[in-house]
Amino acid sequence: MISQYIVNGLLTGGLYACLAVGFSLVWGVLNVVNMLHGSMVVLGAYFCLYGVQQLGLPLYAVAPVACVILFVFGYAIQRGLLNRVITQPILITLTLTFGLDLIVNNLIIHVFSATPQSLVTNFGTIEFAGVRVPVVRVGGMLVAVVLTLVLYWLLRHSKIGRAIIAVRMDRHAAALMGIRIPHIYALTFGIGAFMAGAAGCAMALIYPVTPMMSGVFLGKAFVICVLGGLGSVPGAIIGGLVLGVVEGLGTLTLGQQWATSVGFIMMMAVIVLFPTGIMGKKGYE
Amino acid sequence: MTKATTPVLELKSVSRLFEGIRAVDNVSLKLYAGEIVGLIGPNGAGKTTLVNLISGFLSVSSGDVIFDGASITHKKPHVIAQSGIARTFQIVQPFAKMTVLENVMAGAIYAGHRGMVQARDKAIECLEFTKLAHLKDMPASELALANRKRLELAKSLAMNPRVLMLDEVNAGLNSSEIDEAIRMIRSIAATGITIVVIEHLMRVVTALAERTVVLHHGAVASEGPTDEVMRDPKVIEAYLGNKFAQRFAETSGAPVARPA
Amino acid sequence: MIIDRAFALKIAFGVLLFACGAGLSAVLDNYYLQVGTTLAMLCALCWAWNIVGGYMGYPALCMISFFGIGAYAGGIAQAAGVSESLAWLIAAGVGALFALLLGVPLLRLKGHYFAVGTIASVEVLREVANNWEQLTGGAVGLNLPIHAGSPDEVGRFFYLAMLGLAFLAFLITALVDRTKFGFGLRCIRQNEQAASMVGIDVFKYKVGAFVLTGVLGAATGAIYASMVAFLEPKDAFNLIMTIEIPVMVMLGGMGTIFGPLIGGVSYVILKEFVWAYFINWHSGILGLIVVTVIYFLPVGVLGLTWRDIFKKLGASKSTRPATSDIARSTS
Amino acid sequence: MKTTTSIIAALSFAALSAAPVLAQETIKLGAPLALTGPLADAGAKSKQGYDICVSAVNDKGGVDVGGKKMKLELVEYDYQSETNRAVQIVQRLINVDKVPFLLSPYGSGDTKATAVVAERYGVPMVAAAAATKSVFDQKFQNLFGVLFPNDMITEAEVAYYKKHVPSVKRVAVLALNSLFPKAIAGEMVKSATGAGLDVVFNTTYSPDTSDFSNVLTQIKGLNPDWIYATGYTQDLILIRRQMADLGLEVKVLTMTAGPSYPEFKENVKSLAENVTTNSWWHQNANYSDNYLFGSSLKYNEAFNAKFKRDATYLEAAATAACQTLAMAIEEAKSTSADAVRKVLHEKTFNTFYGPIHYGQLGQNEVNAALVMQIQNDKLLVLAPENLKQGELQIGVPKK
Repeated sequence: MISQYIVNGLLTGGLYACLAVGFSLVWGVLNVVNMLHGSMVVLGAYFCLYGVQQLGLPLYAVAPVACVILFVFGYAIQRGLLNRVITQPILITLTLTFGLDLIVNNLIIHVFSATPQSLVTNFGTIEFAGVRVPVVRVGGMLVAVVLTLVLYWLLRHSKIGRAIIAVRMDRHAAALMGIRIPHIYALTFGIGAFMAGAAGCAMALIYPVTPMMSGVFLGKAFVICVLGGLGSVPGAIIGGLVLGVVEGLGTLTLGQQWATSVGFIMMMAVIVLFPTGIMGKKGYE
Repeated sequence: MTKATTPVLELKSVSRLFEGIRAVDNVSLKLYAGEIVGLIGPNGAGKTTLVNLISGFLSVSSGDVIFDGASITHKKPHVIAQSGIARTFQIVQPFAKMTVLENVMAGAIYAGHRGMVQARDKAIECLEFTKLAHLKDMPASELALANRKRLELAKSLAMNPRVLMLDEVNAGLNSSEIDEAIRMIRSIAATGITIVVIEHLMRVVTALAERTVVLHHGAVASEGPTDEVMRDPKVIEAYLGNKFAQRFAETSGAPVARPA
Repeated sequence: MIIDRAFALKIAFGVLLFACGAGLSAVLDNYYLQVGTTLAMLCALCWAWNIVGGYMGYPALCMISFFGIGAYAGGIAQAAGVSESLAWLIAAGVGALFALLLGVPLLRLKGHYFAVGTIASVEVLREVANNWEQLTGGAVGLNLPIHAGSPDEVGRFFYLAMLGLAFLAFLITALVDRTKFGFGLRCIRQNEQAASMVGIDVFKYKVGAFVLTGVLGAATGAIYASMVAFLEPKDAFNLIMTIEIPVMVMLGGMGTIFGPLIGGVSYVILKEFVWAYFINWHSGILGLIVVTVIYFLPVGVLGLTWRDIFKKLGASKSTRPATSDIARSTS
Repeated sequence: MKTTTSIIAALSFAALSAAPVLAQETIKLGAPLALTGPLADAGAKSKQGYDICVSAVNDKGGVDVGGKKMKLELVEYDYQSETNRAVQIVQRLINVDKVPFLLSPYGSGDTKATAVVAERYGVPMVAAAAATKSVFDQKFQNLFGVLFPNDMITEAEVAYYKKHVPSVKRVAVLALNSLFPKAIAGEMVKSATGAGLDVVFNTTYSPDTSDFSNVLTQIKGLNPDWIYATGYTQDLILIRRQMADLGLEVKVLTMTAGPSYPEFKENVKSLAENVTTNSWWHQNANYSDNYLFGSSLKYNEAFNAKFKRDATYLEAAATAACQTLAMAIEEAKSTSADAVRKVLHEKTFNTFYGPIHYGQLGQNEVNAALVMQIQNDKLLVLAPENLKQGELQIGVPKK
């Protein structure tokens, strides 16, 4: 039975990782806690739902378009709004994204309504050594993890990726080396939004989506980001999987009613016990 | 100024390690009331680290710091500041959005142990001394560099210090500003405050310090009356490297470190 | 404490305002008393937050943790038979203790980590309240003894109680504004290292401010609990409010005596207005208000000068942050 | 002073105060509604229920108060799903709008919080969406609840399954940690234990739960015959899907109140088959109503004509809450609170919703619990016997 719990945890964790990676990247590189992230995930989910259910297009065609729309949306938000206040105290950026979240979420409710919606698919389940694994979840998780890994590779090996990493390490030096910081910021935010869109599409396959879920998604992203380290892509994967498994074990030992709090308690413990970062990395500020 | 027999501040074999590197290596020093001591050394010699250790911003790895007969080795910075050790920062750190007067008041209140009203009077006094009184209502962030340096001085002065450590308080100033600063520092010392001048500018050190300590690779390379220290070949070597030391010896006949 | 003319005038104005508020209780009908009570409650919370958030400059997002802890502490005490006024005192004490317990670990953190830690406290506490049934009644809620008396008496009583607390918060703010303690908080906001260099016990001051905020927040919660006589976790630990309070203070001006009042009142008016005319869009429009506040009033109504407005207009032309700004933000 | 007051009042609540000045001849019913916020969906449904009652009463000329016809008027405000706000609005309704009667906000928690105010002022308040006994345990004289207590529902259900599926022995209960679901789950455990069933699992889940695979794995290990789950519709959808994912099979799967809503079927498709639910009302349980609509079916027709969909128990209860008030006023021949309160406590109202008797405790005591099941995409009444539309299908589809 315990193996089933671990598998459940890993499957959920893979989705969590995809959910958090964009959030983490934005936090790490821009030093912005993006309260809008949850709504961007929900937006991605609704774009997919709309494309598949209303326009009758196949998911594999709709999902990339949804991600690209979100990328453009994210780039525009950062370039047009956030860049102007990026040097302000963090309360400002945090509240600003919170305000944007209220706006976007309200728009989503208006356009897509508050009724739960989801893509109903039936790909069946695989059973292996007594452990049941629904195919759709494996698919969702694989897509999420593969995308995250692709992002990781791009950050390491593409010119823009290296510029993003340079900015994350030292904005001042990066600016002196001729990197266009505002553009890089906007790109990073765009990538964060892109990943949020991808996570949203995966969510639409698995969860009945409502606009109200944005808060839950945001909460998970917070926890994972702190667990895995700011701006760290592999950290997001590890953090996501850890959270998935810990929530599962929390259910088993403490009861389901504590399952979501376990993550928050763990996060508070981590920031208190490792004030210089769990990976020993400096700069919790 | 007669030197008291007991030092105000004494360092006993103070060391500080950074990831295995000895940034400050077994430094012992005695400072007496009212004297001006120069602390010099090439970049990375550990001068600022030493100041940070004394003022409690960094903790000492081994050794002991004695102030006024009591150990302050592992005391917190604010306790050390309150007990009478003031310092300025190499890169000035004013309370940027507060006025000049408020900045100096901050020094007078907490380390100077004053109420708000007395602190204001003291602060104005210090501002007059440092010739900043006319700028007292300006936000600190809008001051020019020379005035910011003076503000640091005024703030430290308001703390009623017994030991004042000035970390490159003259860097970036022009010649007449430096002359002004030298005059101020001298008159501060005349009130009985022990001053440690951390400087790159030899001219300031020779003009101010009776005694100079040279740090090199975190350790004391030389110590003594300033003019003697300046002639010490070890010092010139530490500062300028071998080649320069030789050239100095060739050109001037006597190895004297001139103001750079 | 430096008392100059401007300050004396401010205090006199404040006292007059509160006196008028108290006088109004004689003529207002019950509904407006209720509105007044809510306003006083929000202003008390704003003043409380302003100590940590405004004067000290820490992005504390746990105002509702204090509020909820106070509500439950007072509620549980009252349900156990303790008298109302004693329950409020107990709640304030519990608030202080909780602020201490939360502050000691969290105040070592800076920036986002502090913000995230404080916001997580709201989530955790709500779940604790939800699950610790023996103590809090869990999701089923907690019944408090209902304050006896005619509706008019009760309405006036809670209005005056909340107003009194807001007045206390106002006086504390005035003190903080003018004393060594508050001066130290302002220094900490500017530069913690320099603050400790001038002899400020930074950590003690930070914890002290946090506790002060906690006490006021918890007392507010306790009065609220007695007033509604029924507590639910989702009501006591309302996540939106924990962000709304800072927005209100920002709107009025952080780190000022009257900022919380102006911000609280104008935010409530704005909210009522939006809510009445744009029911279906109200949260979106509130978001728009938040965004507008941040763009146009980053120093609040009280911090606004004409020079700032012109500066703002000039600055908004270039969207690119200057390298020097970026360097400043990293240092 | 007086002018200052009104200026401040006008300033801060300009918009609110814009409510029209009313003619003397109307009876105002105050209704705090959750039109926005998390309860917006339910709030909108309540509003539709009230609206159809008010328009139906007014269409027949109004309420006959001792020979004088008076029209009903709904005075409504959005309380944004926030308790504090609901309390404030009830204050406003009583003091500013001077409503003589109140309809309660949605849900047990908000009803309870506002009932304190209604009690203080002695204004009768009828609750359309509070079934939890703890709401009524404060012995308030002015609070009345249309929904009969949760335990009547659970008792009826347990009795029904015990009779029709005697092999059901082991019950697992999973409820959202919130006032109503938790309360009904508690009653379910009591009823099941009382009937000699074995409650092998009983836990709550937190409102932010995003995954049920672990708790369902736990349940699967206990091998129950009957799973009872209650919570938000989206949670129930996810639970149903994850049950299929994990291959969790049971004889009976009961969910409250998800299957009553169309979105449940839309989001689980074929997995909705054979899911049972319980309900306070369904149009197919056809009661006759001499006062307003004629019968339950006719009520649903009227509702359908107006809102283009079927009514659920939520709207019906809202309508019934309003209707009993009108009937009580007519019976009392007066709009005085005391007279109407007395009638509300004593009379049995025969409505399309079924008979309603508030009694001294204030909560409807007439048990008309329905057991229902989704069969071939339709929600059928299984019990009580006289309303039966189909036979229980045992077992739920695997995928």
